[in-house]
Amino acid sequence: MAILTYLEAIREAMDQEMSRDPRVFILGEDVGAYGGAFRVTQGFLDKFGPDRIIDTPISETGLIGAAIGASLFGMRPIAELQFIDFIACGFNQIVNYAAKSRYRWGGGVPIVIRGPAGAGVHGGPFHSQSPESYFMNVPGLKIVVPATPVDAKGLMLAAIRDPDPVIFLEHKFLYRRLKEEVPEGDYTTPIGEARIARAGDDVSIITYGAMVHASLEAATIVAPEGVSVEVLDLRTLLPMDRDRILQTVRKTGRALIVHEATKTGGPGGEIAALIAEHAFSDLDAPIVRVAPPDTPVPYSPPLEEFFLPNPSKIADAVRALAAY
Amino acid sequence: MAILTYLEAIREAMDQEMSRDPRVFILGEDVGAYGGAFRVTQGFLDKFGPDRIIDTPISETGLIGAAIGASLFGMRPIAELQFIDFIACGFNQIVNYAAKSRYRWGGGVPIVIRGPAGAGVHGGPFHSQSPESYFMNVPGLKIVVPATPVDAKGLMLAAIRDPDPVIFLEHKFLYRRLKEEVPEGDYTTPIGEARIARAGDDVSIITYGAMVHASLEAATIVAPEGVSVEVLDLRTLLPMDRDRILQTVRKTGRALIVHEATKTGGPGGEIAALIAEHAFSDLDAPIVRVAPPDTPVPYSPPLEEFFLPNPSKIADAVRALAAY
Amino acid sequence: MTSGKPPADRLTRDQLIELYYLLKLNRGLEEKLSNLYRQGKVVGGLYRSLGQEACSIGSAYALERGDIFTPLIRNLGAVLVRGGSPHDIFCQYMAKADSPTRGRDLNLHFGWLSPEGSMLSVISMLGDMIPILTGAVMAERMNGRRTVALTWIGDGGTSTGAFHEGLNLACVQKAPLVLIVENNGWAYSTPTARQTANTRFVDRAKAYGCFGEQVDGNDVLAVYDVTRTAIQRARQGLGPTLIEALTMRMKGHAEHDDMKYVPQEQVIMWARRDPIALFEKFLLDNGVLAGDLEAIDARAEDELVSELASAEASPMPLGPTARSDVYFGSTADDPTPKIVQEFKSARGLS
Amino acid sequence: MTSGKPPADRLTRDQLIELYYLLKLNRGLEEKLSNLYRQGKVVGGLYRSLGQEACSIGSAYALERGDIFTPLIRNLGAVLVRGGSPHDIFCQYMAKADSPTRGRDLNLHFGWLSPEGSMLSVISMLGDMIPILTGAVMAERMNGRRTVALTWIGDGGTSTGAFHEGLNLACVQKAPLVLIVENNGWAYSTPTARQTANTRFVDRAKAYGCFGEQVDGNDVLAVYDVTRTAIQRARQGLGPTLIEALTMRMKGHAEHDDMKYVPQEQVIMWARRDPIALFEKFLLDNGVLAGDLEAIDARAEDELVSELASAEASPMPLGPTARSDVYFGSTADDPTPKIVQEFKSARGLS
Ligand SMILES: Cc1ncc(C[n+]2csc(CCOP(=O)(O)OP(=O)(O)O)c2C)c(N)n1
Ligand SMILES: Cc1ncc(C[n+]2csc(CCOP(=O)(O)OP(=O)(O)O)c2C)c(N)n1
Ligand SMILES: [Mg+2]
Ligand SMILES: [Mg+2]
Repeated sequence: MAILTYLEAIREAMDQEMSRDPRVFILGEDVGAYGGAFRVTQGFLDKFGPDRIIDTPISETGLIGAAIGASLFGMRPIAELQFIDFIACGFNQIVNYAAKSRYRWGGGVPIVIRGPAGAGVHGGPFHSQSPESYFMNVPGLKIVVPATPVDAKGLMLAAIRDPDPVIFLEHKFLYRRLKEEVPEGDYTTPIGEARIARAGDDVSIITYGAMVHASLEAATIVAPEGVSVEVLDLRTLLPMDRDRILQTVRKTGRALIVHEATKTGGPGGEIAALIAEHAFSDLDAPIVRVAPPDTPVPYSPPLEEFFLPNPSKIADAVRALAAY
Repeated sequence: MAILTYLEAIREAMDQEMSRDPRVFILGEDVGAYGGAFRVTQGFLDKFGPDRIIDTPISETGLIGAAIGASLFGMRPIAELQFIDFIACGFNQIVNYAAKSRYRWGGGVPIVIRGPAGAGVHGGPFHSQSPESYFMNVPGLKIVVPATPVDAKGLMLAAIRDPDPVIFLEHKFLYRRLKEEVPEGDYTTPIGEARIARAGDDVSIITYGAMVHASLEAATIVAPEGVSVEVLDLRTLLPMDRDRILQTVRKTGRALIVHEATKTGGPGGEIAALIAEHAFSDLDAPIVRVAPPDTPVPYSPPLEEFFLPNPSKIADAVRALAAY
Repeated sequence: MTSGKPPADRLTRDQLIELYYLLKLNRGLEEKLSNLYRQGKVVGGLYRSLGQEACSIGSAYALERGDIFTPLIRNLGAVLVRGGSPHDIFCQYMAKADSPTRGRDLNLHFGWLSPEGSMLSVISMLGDMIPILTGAVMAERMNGRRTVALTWIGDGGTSTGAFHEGLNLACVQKAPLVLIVENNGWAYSTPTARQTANTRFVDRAKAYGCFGEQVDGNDVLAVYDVTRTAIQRARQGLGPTLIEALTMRMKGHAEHDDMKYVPQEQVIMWARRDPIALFEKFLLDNGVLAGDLEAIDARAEDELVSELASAEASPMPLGPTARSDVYFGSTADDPTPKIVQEFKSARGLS
Repeated sequence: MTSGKPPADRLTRDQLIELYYLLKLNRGLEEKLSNLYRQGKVVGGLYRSLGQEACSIGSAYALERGDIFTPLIRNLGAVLVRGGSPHDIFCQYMAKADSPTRGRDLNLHFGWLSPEGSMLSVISMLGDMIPILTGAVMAERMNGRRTVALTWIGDGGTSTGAFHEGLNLACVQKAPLVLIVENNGWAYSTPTARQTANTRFVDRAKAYGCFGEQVDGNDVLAVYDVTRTAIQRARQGLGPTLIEALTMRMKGHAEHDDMKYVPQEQVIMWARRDPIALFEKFLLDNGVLAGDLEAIDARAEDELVSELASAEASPMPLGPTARSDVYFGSTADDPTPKIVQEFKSARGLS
């Protein structure tokens, strides 16, 4: 096993799958000669050639549309968005064509739409977004949010092989900050399966993406205080792993939801609703959400820090829940 | 007071406000000579002239962008979308410019984006959508969902006068099916205030739009069985009237959420989360959602009927909750 | 830009007759749909291509085995040319269980994928099919196939961002795409002069760096010629062609629309240029046909009658079928709350 | 299409010197930003307009009182021309509390609304400002004002749907909009030849039915002339002009980018055509200036030094300010869960 960063794990997954499966190709802005704004596809142009590593015009509707069309003819396109924020410019193709095609007429759309998401790097309102909520109410889509290099690779391999459209949200804060041993070979992390990142008995934290790490830190902070925290890393938002969410809440009776999307209307609502319907009698405390305030993502470091959840904010909520 | 349909009430509100306030103008596809696909702006071209009733090219990004620009220069534009489903084509302008402008640099964007939403008329997957969830996690936007002619007029007047961008979802099923006495004069229905459509003690139904009427019917169905239902018509989804939601749930201890948006990731999640955090100790039963299955809106009448919530499905949920 | 002997000269007598048959089938089918609409049997709106049939039939007739196309709402004729059955179209409009979409989507919103040639299902959002078809033929090219894609866009649809992004991408990729701008003068109630400041849509070709042609959209052979040439160029790898077909929408936007907003003279002028009448005259003048038109009309009518009969016999779909196939091989969960299911089973209710 | 005596001939000596001063101020400011970037004081990326300064300054200089503009990331010079202060720009790049956006947004993502003339804040999504500015001047026209709007778009940005929908709308509305396509050969690492099949962007004008001009983007007076003429036409109600300004991006896309992908010859060729050197030569050849350039340079340097000093002295914003003004006059709720607030106050914690 090699030590890979989160970014390298994504690169390795695409590299291995492109080597294995000639149907896979990548299109996006500056993915070729430049290797992508974050260098995720570095070296791909030389290795796979311009027919499989396609620099497109600045046209999110165009390139996502092209990915859809190619997928209907047997290909497995990966559409890179330079920043995930630009997904808003191709929104219509995703929600109205890709998501509904199989249901309407049987045309399956096995595409991956991937790009750097999330805040913490002072990118400002248009380079820091968490767009998952745009798509949570769109049947036909899958949304994947890896938190670790191992899952980033396994989920990317699963996403490319998935018969349906997958939105793959890469957290740019983790790209180079997170390293771990990643199996060299071929493996997939099943889409739709959450993972217990830390086992515990008193409080369940249900989270995903970069917030998994903040939650794990919070768990470490409160452990000496005698509070045992279980951290559930959802890994997939759509479809959501209801069973594991309910399992951990039934076990602890206390649910804390943490996400980087702003609080109102964020994915936490769906999670809370699942719990409040299906684990109601197991709850010993209110369901609590820790999430940013309802504002755009501000740019200046002190503002962004104030905006984002962090271990101490999460630890506070854990303490309050445990004491409830 | 005159008897007006839901559609006539919207028309009257825009007519009165355009007569009162020269800053108000309408732009959209076929809003002029044709008076809009649903004839909501019928007669406006003759009355207000082509400078204030502007037929645009088929360009949702263009016309919503133009509305934004005009609003920054003192106007109060109303952008009509021929069907709300096409809002996906102007999505980026809404979430990235309109919603964030005031916060970023102080440029307020007082626009109304309105159009026919909702199912029940066999419009198929692209003329029946409930797009509210796209925007529930976008700070800076307001989302209004009138259920009655009186509120349709009052909320339209409030929306036009609101200093911030308002997405005004008109339910096309109600356009001509719903009539009531509507005050002739000038009045506003405050954005952000829910309304008790029916008072009751045993179960709270929290809903909006066309589902308000299905819920009221359900309440009538179960009344003879001795179940007293309170129906809360949210009227606004963003900002949400948390106080009234919590009030009714604290009163009945039983919460049923009903919406026409599909279940997973729909606005019901946010409502459930609010209740599960703030009214936890008042709950006597699980929080339940009645909503369509997670599919596109199917076209054929039997399929659409199967898809949509209706009074009997809602009544069943009320009975189950009451008996819990 | 077409040069030399026009392709239509190479059409056999049988092919000319087939074209005539298809034009009649197209119009006859739509007339039957209008009747069904009046009888309230059409679920939703009905969009006619009256007066524009040549744009769809002349162009689609130039496609070859394996080629891809996507019809817009007024390209019903193209569906017939490419082997779509009147039965399927009737079923779509009546939302029947036997419709290709099993009642899930309406009118021409269906399609098929086949080595013989594919029809990609359109969606309502105008312009979106242009990048999608571009990707489709890029994929075919990657797989060493010389497949060409054909689609249409209205004068109004050219104003969409998807039109621009799609055509620009197709041109820079030299994708084998043929795009027909069907300029019928109106977008719903909006005349082309309020749609764009330059209503000569063929002028767009130069901006994008592709071939451009303008053609009389009511002359089925001219449409065939120009499309055929564009398809051959595309297949040779020379890139897209934008064809502006000049025609007129002779009915309202949809059946409910009386199009009061259209000047009478415009309608009268174009009525004199009905594409079927023009082609009939051509066939008679050139001795391709003599008195045997009625026989062909009768054949079309017979086909339509039997196809309609079987379509009318089709049942409506069953509600519960609405939950399948949102994702591959899966069925959406029953949204009925768990406590309702428990409550009912406890009381022995279903 | 400009005719007769070019407007630049009517520029006074003081105006020519002011143009020179602004060019120097623009370049000097960016050089200071590069230093700050190397010192790690710039928060986020730094985007230079080195070699393109004339495109921004020559064009913005043609605007008049009350006119509207939106600079893109490389139009820093236009901000200076229209009265934006180096202090504000330094503060934006350093994410300071005194920046116009109070640290909420970055670099040139700010603006102001004033009867003197407005700058609308750009957003990152390319193309979006074109429909927005179209609406802005439509509003001004409704209010009887002859305000003109000016903005820029890169060669890459022309591929966006927003560019198309916005320009088409502006043209059909005959809106007083002047759009400069700043063709600097590259969109990040993508050459124009992979951006579009026709890299002569001025050819787009005809497609949209507006005026079109091509200009040497490194000749500040030529840019002024063509923009001035376009603005006058727009003000007379003759509609938009698309101006293609030919120039070259002499640095990477952003400071981190070594632009290895750019052929050396291209850089060398354009280095000989530096817009400031060219204008300096013009001023000297025409006796507008003699040896007094240093004095002007010094004046620019002095201004920048003091503006930078005050910007560096500005504090960073305080976290809690981040919650205000999402909606008019309101502050976003504190997201801290209620039970946390209760828990803390119960224990006397803050
Ligand atoms: C993006 C988008 N916006 C709005 C509509 C609603 N709409 C349906 S058809 C139509 C007019 C289309 O006119 P045109 O493109 O000229 O085609 P024609 O009807 O003349 O064949 C409009 C506005 C749509 N389908 N797609
Ligand atoms: C809609 C959209 N997609 C992608 C991006 C990311 N992006 C930022 S700048 C840039 C290149 C812009 O090139 P060009 O328009 O030529 O402007 P230049 O940088 O050359 O001044 C890209 C792709 C963006 N800003 N907007
Ligand atoms: Mg048309
Ligand atoms: Mg460029």
